[in-house]
Amino acid sequence: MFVDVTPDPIVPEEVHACVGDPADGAVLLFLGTVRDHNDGRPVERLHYDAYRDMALRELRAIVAEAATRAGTDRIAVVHRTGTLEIGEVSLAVAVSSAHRAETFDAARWIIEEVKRRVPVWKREHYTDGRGEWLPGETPEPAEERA
Amino acid sequence: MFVDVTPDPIVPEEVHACVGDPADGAVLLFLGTVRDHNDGRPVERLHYDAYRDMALRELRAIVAEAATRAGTDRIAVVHRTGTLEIGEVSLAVAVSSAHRAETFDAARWIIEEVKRRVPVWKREHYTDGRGEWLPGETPEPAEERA
Amino acid sequence: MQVRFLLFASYRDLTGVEDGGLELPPGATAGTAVAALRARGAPWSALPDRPVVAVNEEYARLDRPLADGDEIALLPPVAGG
Amino acid sequence: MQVRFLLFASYRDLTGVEDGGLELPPGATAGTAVAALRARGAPWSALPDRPVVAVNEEYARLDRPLADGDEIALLPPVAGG
Repeated sequence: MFVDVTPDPIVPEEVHACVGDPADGAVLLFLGTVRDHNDGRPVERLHYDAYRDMALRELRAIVAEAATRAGTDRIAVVHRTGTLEIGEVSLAVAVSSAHRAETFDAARWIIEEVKRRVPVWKREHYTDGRGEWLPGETPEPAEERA
Repeated sequence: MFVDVTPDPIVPEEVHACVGDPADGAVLLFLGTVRDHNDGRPVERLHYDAYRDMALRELRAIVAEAATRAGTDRIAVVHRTGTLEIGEVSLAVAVSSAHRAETFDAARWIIEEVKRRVPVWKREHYTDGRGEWLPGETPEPAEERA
Repeated sequence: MQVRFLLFASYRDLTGVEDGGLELPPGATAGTAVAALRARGAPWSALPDRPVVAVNEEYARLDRPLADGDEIALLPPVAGG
Repeated sequence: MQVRFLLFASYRDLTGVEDGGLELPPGATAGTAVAALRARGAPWSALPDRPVVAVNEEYARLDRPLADGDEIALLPPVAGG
């Protein structure tokens, strides 16, 4: 299991290389990338802010829970911070396991949890020079979650 | 859109490089790999046989249908043939699109369809020197499908 | 008419043959071609009497009429991925 | 007691401040810390009165008691991925 929150560009092959095992029949690599538009508005670049130490804690907790659910510890998640241009990778998730169903389910679940509770914020910068923090999710303390 | 059925080793980065677009916020790469066991039996290697020309036709049809369903033409599928050692990639599927949900759904659907109707056969070779063709799916003519 | 047949995987192992020509009467269907191959005696008779077939690289029903020059493939259950 | 506060994203933009120290009375909770920050007047008073908070890097309720040396972060709605 590997997690990171980093201002350095994400190299997909490196995240991918964190997973895989002779017992695994399925490997999945997901990349979230910066789109050139959002809600019909042209986007110039994104800026990600993070509470890094807490984000690492939350990522570790998410990956540990995904590992229990999916029955595999071959999981890697990296979130980028700082300023990203169009096409750059903001999030990379790699999972490998014996069968494809659990690999897909784990990767999807991880992505939803990252969006739901990892303390990261996204500011969109538009081609007209303006920018704004995007609306997000309101996490609850662990003891109040389902 | 790109499809291939090839005896050459699949290079994941090359399949991945077939997809992606400034309009895309999600990129998914799935790899099917040769496991060292199946149904509790240790596996030494796999051999894939294919009706290559027909397999290419079916892959093209699957990818075209996935493109319509998912609203993206950034899709690549490559199936390996011949003898594969443990850990080698038998199937690579890459999809990119605006949003993650359609990217995941398209990749999963493509994999199920590949297994259901692409004329490829898999022979497992066990560590005891024996081997056998694996049971598979019985495809129906297109006009009789749902 | 003359058609070409193809065998794959376990069917190829069974017969030791990958492909060949087949002379069929006018009006022959895919099923006629399968019956003609099975009529060659052992080991051909061990081919299933209603296998999955493809005609010219498309899955077809056994009542699909054949034409001169067609390619008919007998396909064991597929197991890609 | 003395605690440390952290602000992120829009809250940081609002106040122009990333972090700082805060002197609180005994028995203070996370909510006490938020109220103390909002009591600094504009622009601090524009911070929400019930923001999401984390104490020592874990999400916490506003009635969470604080201890000397704790780190309390005020977190705008998160938007990672």
